[in-house]
Amino acid sequence: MVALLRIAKSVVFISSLLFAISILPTHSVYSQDAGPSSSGLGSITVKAHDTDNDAGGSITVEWDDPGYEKLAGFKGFLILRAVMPSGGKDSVEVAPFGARSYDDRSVSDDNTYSYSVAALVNGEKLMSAPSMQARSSKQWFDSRLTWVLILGLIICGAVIYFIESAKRGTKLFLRRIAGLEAIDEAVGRATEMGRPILFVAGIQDMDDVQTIAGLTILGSIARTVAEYDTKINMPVRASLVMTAARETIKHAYVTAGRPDAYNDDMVHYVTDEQFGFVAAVDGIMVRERPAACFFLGAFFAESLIMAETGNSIGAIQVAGTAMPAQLPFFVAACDYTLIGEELFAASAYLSGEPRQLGSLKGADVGKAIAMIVILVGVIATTIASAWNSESMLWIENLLRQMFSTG
Amino acid sequence: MKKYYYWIILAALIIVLILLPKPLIVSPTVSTIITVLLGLALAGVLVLTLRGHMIGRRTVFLFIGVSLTLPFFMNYRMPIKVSPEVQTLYDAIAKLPPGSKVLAAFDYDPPSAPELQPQAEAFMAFAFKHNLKVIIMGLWPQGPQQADMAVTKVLQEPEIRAKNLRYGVDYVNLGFQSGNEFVIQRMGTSFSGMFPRDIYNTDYDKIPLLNGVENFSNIDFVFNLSSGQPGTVEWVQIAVDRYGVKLGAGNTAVQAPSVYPYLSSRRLTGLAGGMTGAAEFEQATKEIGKANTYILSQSFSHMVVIAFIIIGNAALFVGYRKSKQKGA
Amino acid sequence: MKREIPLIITFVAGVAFVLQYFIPHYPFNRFENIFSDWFSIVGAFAIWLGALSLMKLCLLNISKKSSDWPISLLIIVSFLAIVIAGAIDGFHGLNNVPATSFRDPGTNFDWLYQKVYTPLSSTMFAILAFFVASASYRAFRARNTAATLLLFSAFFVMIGRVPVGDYLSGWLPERMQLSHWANWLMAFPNTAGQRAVMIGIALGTVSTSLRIILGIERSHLEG
Amino acid sequence: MDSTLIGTWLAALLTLGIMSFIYKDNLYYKICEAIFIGVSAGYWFITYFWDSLYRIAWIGIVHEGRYVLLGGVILGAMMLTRLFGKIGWIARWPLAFIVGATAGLKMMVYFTTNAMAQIHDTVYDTVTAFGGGDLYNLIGRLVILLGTVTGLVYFYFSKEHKGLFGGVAKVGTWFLMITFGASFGYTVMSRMSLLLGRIDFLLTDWLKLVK
Repeated sequence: MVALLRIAKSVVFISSLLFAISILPTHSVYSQDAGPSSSGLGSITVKAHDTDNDAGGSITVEWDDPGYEKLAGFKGFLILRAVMPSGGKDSVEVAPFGARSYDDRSVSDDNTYSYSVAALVNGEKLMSAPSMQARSSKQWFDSRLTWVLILGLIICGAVIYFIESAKRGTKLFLRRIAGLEAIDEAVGRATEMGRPILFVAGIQDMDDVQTIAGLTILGSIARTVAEYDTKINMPVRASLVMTAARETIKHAYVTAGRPDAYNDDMVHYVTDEQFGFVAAVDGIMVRERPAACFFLGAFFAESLIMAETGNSIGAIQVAGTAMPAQLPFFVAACDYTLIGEELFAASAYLSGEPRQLGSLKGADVGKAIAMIVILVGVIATTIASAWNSESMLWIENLLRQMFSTG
Repeated sequence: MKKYYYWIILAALIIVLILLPKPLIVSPTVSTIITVLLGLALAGVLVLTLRGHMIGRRTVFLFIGVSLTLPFFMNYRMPIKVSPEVQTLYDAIAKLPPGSKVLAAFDYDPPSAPELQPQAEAFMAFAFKHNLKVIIMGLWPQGPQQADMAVTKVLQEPEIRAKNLRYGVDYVNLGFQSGNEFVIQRMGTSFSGMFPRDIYNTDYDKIPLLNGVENFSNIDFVFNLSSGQPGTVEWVQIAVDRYGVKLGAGNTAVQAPSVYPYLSSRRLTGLAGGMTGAAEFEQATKEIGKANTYILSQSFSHMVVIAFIIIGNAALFVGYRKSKQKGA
Repeated sequence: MKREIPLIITFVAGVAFVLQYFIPHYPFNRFENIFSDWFSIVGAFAIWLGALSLMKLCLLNISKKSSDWPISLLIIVSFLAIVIAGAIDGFHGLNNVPATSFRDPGTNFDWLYQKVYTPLSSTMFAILAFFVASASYRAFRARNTAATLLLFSAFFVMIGRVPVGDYLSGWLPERMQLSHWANWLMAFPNTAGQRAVMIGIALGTVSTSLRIILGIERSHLEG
Repeated sequence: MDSTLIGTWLAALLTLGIMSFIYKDNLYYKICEAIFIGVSAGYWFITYFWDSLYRIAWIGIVHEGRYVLLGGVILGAMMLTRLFGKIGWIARWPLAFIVGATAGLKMMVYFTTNAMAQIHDTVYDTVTAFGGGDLYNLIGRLVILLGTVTGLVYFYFSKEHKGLFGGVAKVGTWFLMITFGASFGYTVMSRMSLLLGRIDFLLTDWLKLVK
């Protein structure tokens, strides 16, 4: 793990290096005034340059309109391209009304091009002079994402810092989350009653972080289950989740020293169909009458069908999801609900591993930044607009620039 | 023996229903009487609850079933006021000049059809009547089939039939493509890369309507009907945020609240949410369809749910008073 | 080695997919597309595991003659019915010019889908209406401050979003009407709560993802 | 009897079967459930086969020469090693790849679109409201500001919810409750319409009682 962390650090270093390289100029803009054209309106000025922040194969053409668009009989601007040094002109596209720029995505990075724009008026082509030559290229960094990178590095850095310091033995304080004690309590009750536990890790596949969070909680629960020798039943909706869940439970049984008690059929695939899965889970609930139901992962409309059926059989229910739309149902129908981020935090809490807890502390830094930015942003703007304060205006603009993502 | 009673009653009920005269519509007077009876039954439940008899789930279920079914037989229409978010959606669509290319993304499946299908039909009818060119696609496998149903239904309207719309020229169905939000992502560079062929296996290049449609920059408006993920959230996050398209959406009522933040930050142009949104959208586009029929049943069932909430709280309140009296 | 290789794969894949977000240069710009293709191909292989697990449990029930073995048989029969229909329709479609899909209207597969799959799926979804009603009856009680707030905001939105709300409050000025209050609740306090949850989820995802990439969270990879 | 009529009857009987579950679990429901599980599992099985294995992998590799897709096929084949006890551990590799890629991908997407964009909108919205002067909007935006910040305080794990901090966190939970209530209230409506769709099918298409 130390090695991995070392690699992580070098990744951070390399990415900052990449960032530094990327803000160096990577392309030039050529432009040239065109000669006078036949209409009385003056000439169209055309600029062509490599399209920013892309994977190459695209040149951006920009032009201004001296007033052609207002003429009756104006049909549009025709964009013409010539391959340099000697190639003939071919027309690329008629730009839509009102457009003043066009991304030509049909170019090759190996050629140099020159563009001209013609106003189509009453069947006449009023040509501009050709632009200076341009060549498309690939960029190594999307400069629009500079602030994303910086903020991302700060937060990831905070997470890694706290993981490291927790590993070195620094004591970190974290408040309790209601509902986590309930998990052990629920497993205990199922053992007493001699009834099984039902676990549903959401209905998404492994390409959802919530499913993974659900599975890590499953790991902790399964350890208790293995120690108490309770039965666990886990229907799944996706085959990949089935494979991963089997690994998780098997590991828990091995850790608890009872590998012989593990059985692959504890986790079983039902169907990929959302409501077919629900029909089956409901059937399992009313027939097997589990004493405890866990719903931890990504849920959609089925959340309430399951939670209400569980409620009708009198099971203790613990739910957790990061789907904002489903939280109300779990809050209404379950005994304990892990709300949003608590689902992600729960697995770290349950593991009790200092490194895991450290990562939560890192995320808290992110929340602190969010709160400060929101408050400072609003206060700065208010002052800026009330007293025309230059420095506050500067803060406002900076924040706006930082947090705009597109 | 008692076990079979229910089945016999159910079978008898079905036979009676089959033999009933059709269509079965009751007069406004009878409708009023039925409504009053339903109200009385609820009052009865209230009295029972106040006396300390909590009613079971099944009674609640029965009331819901009855309150949803009865309005189907009533001949009555509710007046509807168009909300601002539906109005902005309508305005955005109505402002499009004839010939504009609209991408209609159908990201839902049959269970959500009651809410979204009326919107789909109203949208299609409006688009066809105003000569908008519609490009249909789906991120959900069943989406394009739902679109097909809506198109087939709308094409039978006399005004639209008279237009002699042609597939491939006035509308096209690109079908379903798997890959969730990645599909939107990839469409940002190339539609044809993601949809090399339409739903009838015709090559992208051979479809006249798609001539010159390379990516989002050739699309004037995107209308997304969504009931979950992938859906409106992904369209906002990728198509709007990264490619700057203009997006309007029709959502199920469940999905709508999570989309509201985007509406208030103006990344989403207009939203029709749930059955009310559908009825309002029908009203705005003047394409009155099923949603306006459903809304009466909907209102009835709402009243029943609200009545049950009031009953539940009355019981709680009485319980407090009793426990206080005991304490004193 | 059995334990380290998966962790290294996770780490490399994770870092590569973080980097690709910032790098438009080839081949990073292709990563997302490749991942989506690979993921659906792996899914297509994995579903064999799932289907076999389902069949195994059903066959086990039948061979043990457990009480509901005919139900298990019914699962196998309906599974095979639609698989065979889809396979035949699909291969048949390949020979047509131009090729048709197994799910085109008119195929047997489509008939099963329309007449069996759809009504079952829609109805299962629809019985949620009953559960919503019984959940509200039980859960919306003004037991404490939090529950009272939940109750009130639900009440306003419910009544404000149906035409009846307009009847009840139609005599008030527009800004005071129930539908207006419902819209206000949805647009402001609702947005606020959603945002707090969303920002929290985002940061939770970041820290969980980092734990996964760094190999701290790995229970799904150890068996 | 034509196939449409049989289909409608079949659909109606299956609909009633599933609905019978709300009364209680019974044989009729069990039969419908079994058909549902079998048909839907088969549906996805065959859909994966044609859409992923055939349309993406086979056409992609054999007809279009996109050999990069072979990587997916290899990972998929590794999944299947699960079936052969001894070398089953190889199946962890594709799992490790998918989990790692998901973590990297989702981390950035959530960070930008959920965290950064929402922070930006909160600041920006409040700012425009101050400029606007509309009291209704202004109060609303201030509510958003208050709710977002107090809500975040609730999710803050590093400090015990006591004293002033605890009070602020409490206000945060109130906002969460109002949000949940509003979502719930909004949802009740949607759920009713789903059932409406089924009742409409039974009354209109099957019994033909209403038009």
